[in-house]
Amino acid sequence: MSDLGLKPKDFKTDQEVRWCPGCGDYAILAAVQGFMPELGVAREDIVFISGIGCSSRFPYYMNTYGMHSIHGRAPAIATGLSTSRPDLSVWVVTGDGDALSIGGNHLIHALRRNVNLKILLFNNRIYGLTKGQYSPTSELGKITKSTPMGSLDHPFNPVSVALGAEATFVARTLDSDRKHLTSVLHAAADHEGTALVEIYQNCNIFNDGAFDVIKDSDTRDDWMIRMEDGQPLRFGANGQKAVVHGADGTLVVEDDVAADDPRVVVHNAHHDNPAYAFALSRLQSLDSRYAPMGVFRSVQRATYDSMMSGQLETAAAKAPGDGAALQSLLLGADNWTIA
Amino acid sequence: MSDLGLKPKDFKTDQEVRWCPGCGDYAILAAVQGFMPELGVAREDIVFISGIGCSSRFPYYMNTYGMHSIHGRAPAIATGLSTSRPDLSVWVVTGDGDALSIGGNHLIHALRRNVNLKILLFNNRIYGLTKGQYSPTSELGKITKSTPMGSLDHPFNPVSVALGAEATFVARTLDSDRKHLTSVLHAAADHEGTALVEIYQNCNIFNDGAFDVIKDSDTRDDWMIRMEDGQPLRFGANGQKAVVHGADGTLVVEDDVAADDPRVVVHNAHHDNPAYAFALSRLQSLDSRYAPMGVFRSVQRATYDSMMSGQLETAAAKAPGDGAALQSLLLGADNWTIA
Amino acid sequence: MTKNVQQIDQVVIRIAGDSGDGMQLTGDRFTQETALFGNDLATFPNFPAEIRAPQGTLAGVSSFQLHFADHDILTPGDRPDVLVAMNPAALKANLSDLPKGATLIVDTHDFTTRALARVGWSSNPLEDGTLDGYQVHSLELTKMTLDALAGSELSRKDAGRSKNMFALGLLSWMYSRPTDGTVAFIEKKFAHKPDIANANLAAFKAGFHFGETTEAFAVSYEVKPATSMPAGRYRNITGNLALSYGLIAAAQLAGLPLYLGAYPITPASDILHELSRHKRFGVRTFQAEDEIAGIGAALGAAFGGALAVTTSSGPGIALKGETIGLAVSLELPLIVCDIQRGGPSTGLPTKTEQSDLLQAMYGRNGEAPVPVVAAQSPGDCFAAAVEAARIALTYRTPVFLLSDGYLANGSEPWLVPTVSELPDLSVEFATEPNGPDGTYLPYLRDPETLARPWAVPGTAGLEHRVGGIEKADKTGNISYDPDNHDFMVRTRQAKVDGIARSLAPMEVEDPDGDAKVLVLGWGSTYGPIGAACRQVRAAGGSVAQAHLRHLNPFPADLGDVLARYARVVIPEMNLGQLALLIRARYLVDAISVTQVRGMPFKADELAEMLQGVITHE
Amino acid sequence: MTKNVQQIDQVVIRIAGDSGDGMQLTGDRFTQETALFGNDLATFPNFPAEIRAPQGTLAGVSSFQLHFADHDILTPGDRPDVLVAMNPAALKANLSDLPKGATLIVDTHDFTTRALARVGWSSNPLEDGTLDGYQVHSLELTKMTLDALAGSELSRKDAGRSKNMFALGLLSWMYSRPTDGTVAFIEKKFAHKPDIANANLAAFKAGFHFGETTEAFAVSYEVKPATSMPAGRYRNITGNLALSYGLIAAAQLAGLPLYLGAYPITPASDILHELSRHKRFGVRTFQAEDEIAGIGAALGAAFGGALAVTTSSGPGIALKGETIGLAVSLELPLIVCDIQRGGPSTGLPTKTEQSDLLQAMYGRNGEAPVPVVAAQSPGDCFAAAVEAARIALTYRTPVFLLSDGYLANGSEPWLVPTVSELPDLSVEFATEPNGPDGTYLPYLRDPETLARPWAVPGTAGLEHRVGGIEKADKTGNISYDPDNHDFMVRTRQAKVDGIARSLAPMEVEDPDGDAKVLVLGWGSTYGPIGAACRQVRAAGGSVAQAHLRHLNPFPADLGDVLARYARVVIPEMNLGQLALLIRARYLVDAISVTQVRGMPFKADELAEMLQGVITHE
Ligand SMILES: Cc1ncc(C[n+]2csc(CCOP(=O)(O)OP(=O)(O)O)c2C)c(N)n1
Ligand SMILES: Cc1ncc(C[n+]2csc(CCOP(=O)(O)OP(=O)(O)O)c2C)c(N)n1
Ligand code: SF4
Ligand code: SF4
Ligand SMILES: [Mg+2]
Ligand SMILES: [Mg+2]
Repeated sequence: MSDLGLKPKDFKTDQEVRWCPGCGDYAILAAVQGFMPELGVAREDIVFISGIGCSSRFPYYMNTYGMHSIHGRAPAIATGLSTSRPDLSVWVVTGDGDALSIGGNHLIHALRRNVNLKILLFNNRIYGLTKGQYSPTSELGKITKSTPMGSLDHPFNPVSVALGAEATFVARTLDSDRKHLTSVLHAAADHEGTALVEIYQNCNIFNDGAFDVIKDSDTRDDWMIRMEDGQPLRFGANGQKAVVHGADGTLVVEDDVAADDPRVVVHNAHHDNPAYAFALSRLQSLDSRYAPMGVFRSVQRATYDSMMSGQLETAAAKAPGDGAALQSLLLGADNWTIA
Repeated sequence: MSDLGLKPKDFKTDQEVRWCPGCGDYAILAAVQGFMPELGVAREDIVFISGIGCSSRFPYYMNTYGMHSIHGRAPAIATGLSTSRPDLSVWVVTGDGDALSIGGNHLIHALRRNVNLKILLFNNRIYGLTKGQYSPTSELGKITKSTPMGSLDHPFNPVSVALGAEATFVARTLDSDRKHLTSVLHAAADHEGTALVEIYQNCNIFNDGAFDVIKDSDTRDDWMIRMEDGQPLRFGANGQKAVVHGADGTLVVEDDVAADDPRVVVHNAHHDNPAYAFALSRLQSLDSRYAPMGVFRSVQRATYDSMMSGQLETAAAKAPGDGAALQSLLLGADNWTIA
Repeated sequence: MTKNVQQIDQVVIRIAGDSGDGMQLTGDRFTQETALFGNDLATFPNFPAEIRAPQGTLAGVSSFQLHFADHDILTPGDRPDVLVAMNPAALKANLSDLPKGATLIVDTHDFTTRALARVGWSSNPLEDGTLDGYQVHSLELTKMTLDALAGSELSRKDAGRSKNMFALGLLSWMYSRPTDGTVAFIEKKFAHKPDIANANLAAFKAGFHFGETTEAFAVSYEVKPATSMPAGRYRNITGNLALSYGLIAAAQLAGLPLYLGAYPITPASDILHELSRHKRFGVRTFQAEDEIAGIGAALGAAFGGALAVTTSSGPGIALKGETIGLAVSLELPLIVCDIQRGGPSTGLPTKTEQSDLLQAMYGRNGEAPVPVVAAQSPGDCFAAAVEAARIALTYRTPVFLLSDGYLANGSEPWLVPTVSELPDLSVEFATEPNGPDGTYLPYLRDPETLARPWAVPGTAGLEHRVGGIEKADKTGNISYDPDNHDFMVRTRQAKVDGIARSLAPMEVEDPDGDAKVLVLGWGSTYGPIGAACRQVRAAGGSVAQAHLRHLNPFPADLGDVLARYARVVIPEMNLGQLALLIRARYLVDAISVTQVRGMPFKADELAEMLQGVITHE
Repeated sequence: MTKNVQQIDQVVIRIAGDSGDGMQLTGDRFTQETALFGNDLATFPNFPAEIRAPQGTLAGVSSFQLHFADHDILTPGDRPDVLVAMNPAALKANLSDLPKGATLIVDTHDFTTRALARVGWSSNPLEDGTLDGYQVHSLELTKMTLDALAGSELSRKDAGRSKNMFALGLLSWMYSRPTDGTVAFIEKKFAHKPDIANANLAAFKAGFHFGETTEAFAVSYEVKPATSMPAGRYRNITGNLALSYGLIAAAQLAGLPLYLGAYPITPASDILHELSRHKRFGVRTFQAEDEIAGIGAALGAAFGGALAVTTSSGPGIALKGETIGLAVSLELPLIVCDIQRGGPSTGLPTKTEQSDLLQAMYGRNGEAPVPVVAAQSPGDCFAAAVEAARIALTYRTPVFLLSDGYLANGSEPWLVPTVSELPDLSVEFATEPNGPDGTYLPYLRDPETLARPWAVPGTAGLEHRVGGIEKADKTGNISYDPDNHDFMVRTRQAKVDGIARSLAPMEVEDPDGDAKVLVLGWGSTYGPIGAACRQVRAAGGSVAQAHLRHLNPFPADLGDVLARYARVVIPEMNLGQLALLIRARYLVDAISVTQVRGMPFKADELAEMLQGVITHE
């Protein structure tokens, strides 16, 4: 990572930011702009691609290359860009509706392919831009404009979805915790391959307070589990709670866990087997009661981009595709002359 | 389950079956036709809906109601049918391309919603109907018409995908094992909600022998893990292999496991937490070396269909939607008369 | 102080402010008061795609225009007689639409140097002569609101939010509106927040009293109820509401459950919202994961015997093309509502346009004819929905129902139909075998309509399979036979063409009987075209007007109608899509008059254009 | 035994059998022999959608037709002179296409009562007079093949599989074809399975010798090489191969990497297969999860500076509509190849049709004009692809490239172009700011082409954002301004319309110079129309032919051309899609002649129809 002398303000554009006052997107924007100089990549080599939604307006505010595309398709578009231009740093910004409703398929395929994308999923558990219908991450029974008697859809846990889809990097963070957000952005940027970062984001207009349990200082410590590599998964005001290996092999949360209890899980995001990260993801109930935050999984696997480039290089090394090669390709093996 | 006096042949149609000679689809068709009488549902109350692919020709051969729809959309279409007609028994037939490539999003959403569908996913790890391109379940590096230097896409494990998508019922079986297939169909039919049944199916034209490791009598016992509820997960010619709880809490396979080893996992598909089933699904490598077969997960959750009907009933019970109600709806609260 | 009450026959009012200022709500309330008072009216809400675009910016301005009269009117009006501007941005964004002499009510509160600069004004337009020629009322609306709420517990910021109610009160006084409805509305809406309810009520009343007492307003106005309209019971209704009600009614008329599969999108979402509130009518609404799943689920429900509907706008409709093709092939009833908005691509989500006609006609692979029906005014969305259902059910076909953003959100008084007088749409499902040896032939057609039978699962003995591969005539079995394919392609086309036989003859409005020029329109241009024709006639000219409910197939006599006129003019909010179809079909050298501004035509401009054409003939 | 060799100028041969019988392979080989021999030729492969449809059924019949001549020809022929039928189903399915007097070679092996009954024959047509009037050769092809392989290790079943090679050997003898190529081909193809290679070779040679020695065939034929064609080096090529090569060449001519995002679908998949084999040319192929991702990835690559392509057929194209609209709005180069097949819906996957023209024109929301280019023969797919790339790159726009199943799989001799003589397609990326104060204006247009600059990521100083919401002129910032929207909609249309200025004048073939009737066509009807015109002219009539490479925009002089003729006839394999566009645009009462049979027109039938029109004039 080289220092290019860039400042956060270099990443601001002249466009008026058009989110509602108080929207969590502002904080995320500030954090990303703050982080960008540390990325050590020139502005012109960075591209932000988004879908449609409040969150997807993000690229307009980043003084890099950018595309505000169509609903749900950003991972596919970014896949084309990243695989054809592996020299770029390609970021996807998406919402819970954009990524998990209409765009669910592109997301899971990008993850399994391990395309070199950093995907920031702004999860406000609501459709913001279309004025407040429930989303695939909304809690069951949610009353919204389209569900006056409560929603019937059991929500996705985005981390579980990603892990089920062969993701190599999955993390979760929070709009309001600048420091944590920045550290997760770091980890994602360092990862080669698809990094999915779920960012809990408050929509103060249509779903205000969705993450208050883990934001309010009087409940936060009871429910938020900060995962740090090599550290025991302890939390609670006095670290009295912990994630432990249960008797039947699953992970469970226990209260008043003794300091030396050997059952306490020491976090390791680098397990080859995603079963561990998946088990962590299931500690969470639908209302964020237990919310593990940080990097669930970070493992190495060849990126799609590099493998694709590799095949091209191998082929060209054998026989370069120059003009003469083109001519003989066109002629083929079997040809004849008419005079 | 009532006996309606139906026979397997009652489920045959007059249409010529147009699969290639030797295709695994024939065996599945025979098994399903054989099972249908046991379903105890009248033919007219059964509907098979498929997408596009060799496998998706299935409905033409079932003498029930049926729809051969378009590529990838069967789960969505079936969702509309099942939620509007909860009286029907709705089955989806799909392929690995149909369900996991173009149709991946509809599949995972049907699963999370727990629509009352029985989804039979014929996994031959190839696109049959379009003459042999690799599919999302093809092993990495597969050489096909579209990947002469080998495919670059890390495949999905369909069971893991489903578990990451909040599935309530997930099972796996094999075209050639009629008994096992039938028992899994039973279990799926008994499940209220979405049941995903992955059926390994041989495409003898474009991907012959894909499942030979677990079909050939000399390797089968070494790799296939039969899961039965309440039974220890033991396998191998002499039952010497077993799935055990590893030291770090994950599930692993060990050889020469003592008969009384307490670490041997006793299968329980009814764990509320899908982490257990997920861990089982990860025992499998890309080439079916370890292939757990049977029901991974089967838990109860209210179906989308019943909840939707419930809301309608509640609403109608409060105030029925008759002609008078319609008239007053149209008039609204604020109206005036022009004479 | 008693004041003059002046009688006027109509007025156009526009209120404009920040998207967070509640302009749409204020407009709705004023409309509701006006409707209940018995005026004829038409509205035009206009707002940005952002939820709360930044305060004080041009991009953030939201406005609502209301035209009301003592006689029947057709449009929300070309230019406001009165503009209420809540801040500099609102003034700047709307000033150019204002004719000289118009009344301007401005809240001066935000006219700071900074706020002015933000919209590009270096001096204060209230003082620098910019507003010469207007009747300007510079008022401290915000301050007066705060004063009125001095005793309340609310923060200054929250209290200031009620300024829209102050403005509404003032307008209510100015136009002698009844206020009970608004009072009741506020009480109900904020029942759970009495603080806010009280603040709004206080502001509303303060505004009203301010009008009564201030010397700034010497006169108030009265617009008598409109009595010339057909007798009956009326209510005010928006297009999306009327369309929703039309679908619920159609299902009841057909004796079928209604099933909506939809994915939210502006400006169609409100239909999903509305239908989800009427479960007691047996209405199932399914918010799908995307548009394809939305129509897919609807098609599945149609297979099961429901009146199936999917709703969307342009980008979502583009995604549904493949499934619409399947519905054409399966020949199942399905209503596809396209509430059109500005395109291409994401385009202008909250603005109106008519640019999806050709997409509706041709937006899928192969020869896949789909009937197309369009609504012409907000209230007419009801009848258009019932007609779409009639065609879908009678002919077993997907049907496009076209509306647009202007109809969707605009409102007008609507003569409420009597349910018992609505058409019978009842459907007969197949119950018996129709083929040799007790077989069922799913593609054996009704000789009259060419519709195929509809046998729903659960019907014993009629088990059958359908699919998107070409089907043999009658049996529906897969067939690759060349002649059969040619036959089936032509038969599907003939079925749709044959719908023309069920249509009433065209209605042409040609009161003078000697018009040489015909204006042909479709969809939401009905109002502006009608108003323009009235202007032309009022000025002594002759012009005929015809408006198409059916875009596919065209009414059987359309060719004859066109042939009767020397000139045909087709105004459209696109680049000439109906014109293309008319020219191709009838080889008539129709003049295509187009505007693609995300806004309805102005009647004035249309009238001027028509005058030109008439003079030329 | 020396035999007679008879000179003929052309012949049409069809071989037919089960889909598992290797008919396509046999046809390909015979074609290749014929091409290398130097005949002009045209082929028509025809097969079911199933991979190996059940043996012996009508549904399972696969056939391959080859027309070759000593002069230039245009079609695979209306009716075969020779039919090789490998089983009863093949005979039954093809018999009606055979003119009396034709030669029939039948493998009698499967003519069992059961097999005959399976296709609805109660007696044996070889014996019951059904084939009276044909020159029938009833041969034991299968048995002779087995005999020839008596010594091999292969099972009877596997040995029998070589019967297609026996037939190929016999045909090779009958038409004096060179056989070295086939021998080499077999050796290469089965290099890893020497058993199979040997069996095939033995069968092939046995077939050839059988011809030489049997008395059943008294004469063999010779069709001299075609020498009347333009001088140069030729090869045989299918449409999909030519199209793939065209794309590779275009990328090299443009100096850009080629990027294909595609999802497999018949009959387009072979382009994906072919392009995936040419990575050394910098070609990236991405098999996406669906069609939307395919075009999405291509668009992403276009943003990054690649020559981007997506390929599909009708149903897949329907899914791409929304993204094509985005490409229109972003104004990025993108080639969308639609290899049309029978519709609607899944339709007839392996049959040809021209029914996606209107989908290409209008299959997306809003006013979203896209240029449309069509190929007219298999070899012409190369030039069409290069032209599509030229338009896409010059005008920064998505372009539709239309081909169809007939072109895709059919083949013809192709005059191989010299790479150095191909057009220069080089592109200049933006590298410098183009606005005031060193700013970059992504929508500042080239005054001539109206194209916007293409600044690719990695270019310092030109960072910018694009998106699908309406953009302000020049800056590309989000704009909801009504006038700007109208301007941008018209500008995008003007850009596409302006392409007409870059097109060569129409070429009209009117050798007599006095034709009153013009046949206008597009796409793969070129061959049949041309052959029909030749027939008309040969019979003394006059007719003019013009064929459109560009469907949008039309060439600037098309209107003038049309005006020169009393009658315009438009034959299409759809229900009249070009006719609609022509009628709408030029108000010409063109006669639309349509067939939707999943097959090319027969030249005979077209000629007869044209005669009728000419007589009528
Ligand atoms: C094809 C298409 N379908 C639907 C829409 C309407 N739409 C825009 S944003 C959105 C959902 C936004 O939710 P989310 O992705 O969670 O973003 P947020 O606004 O909450 O940040 C929808 C349904 C659209 N623009 N395009
Ligand atoms: C929209 C669309 N895209 C692509 C196709 C082409 N297509 C037909 S089946 C298929 C894949 C089949 O693979 P799978 O689902 O695994 O079924 P299988 O044939 O192997 O049983 C594809 C790509 C299509 N028919 N429609
Ligand atoms: S609607 Fe919600 S998510 Fe959208 S900008 Fe406003 S606060 Fe943010
Ligand atoms: S191609 Fe494969 S999957 Fe398809 S019918 Fe043949 S053997 Fe079965
Ligand atoms: Mg959201
Ligand atoms: Mg498959």
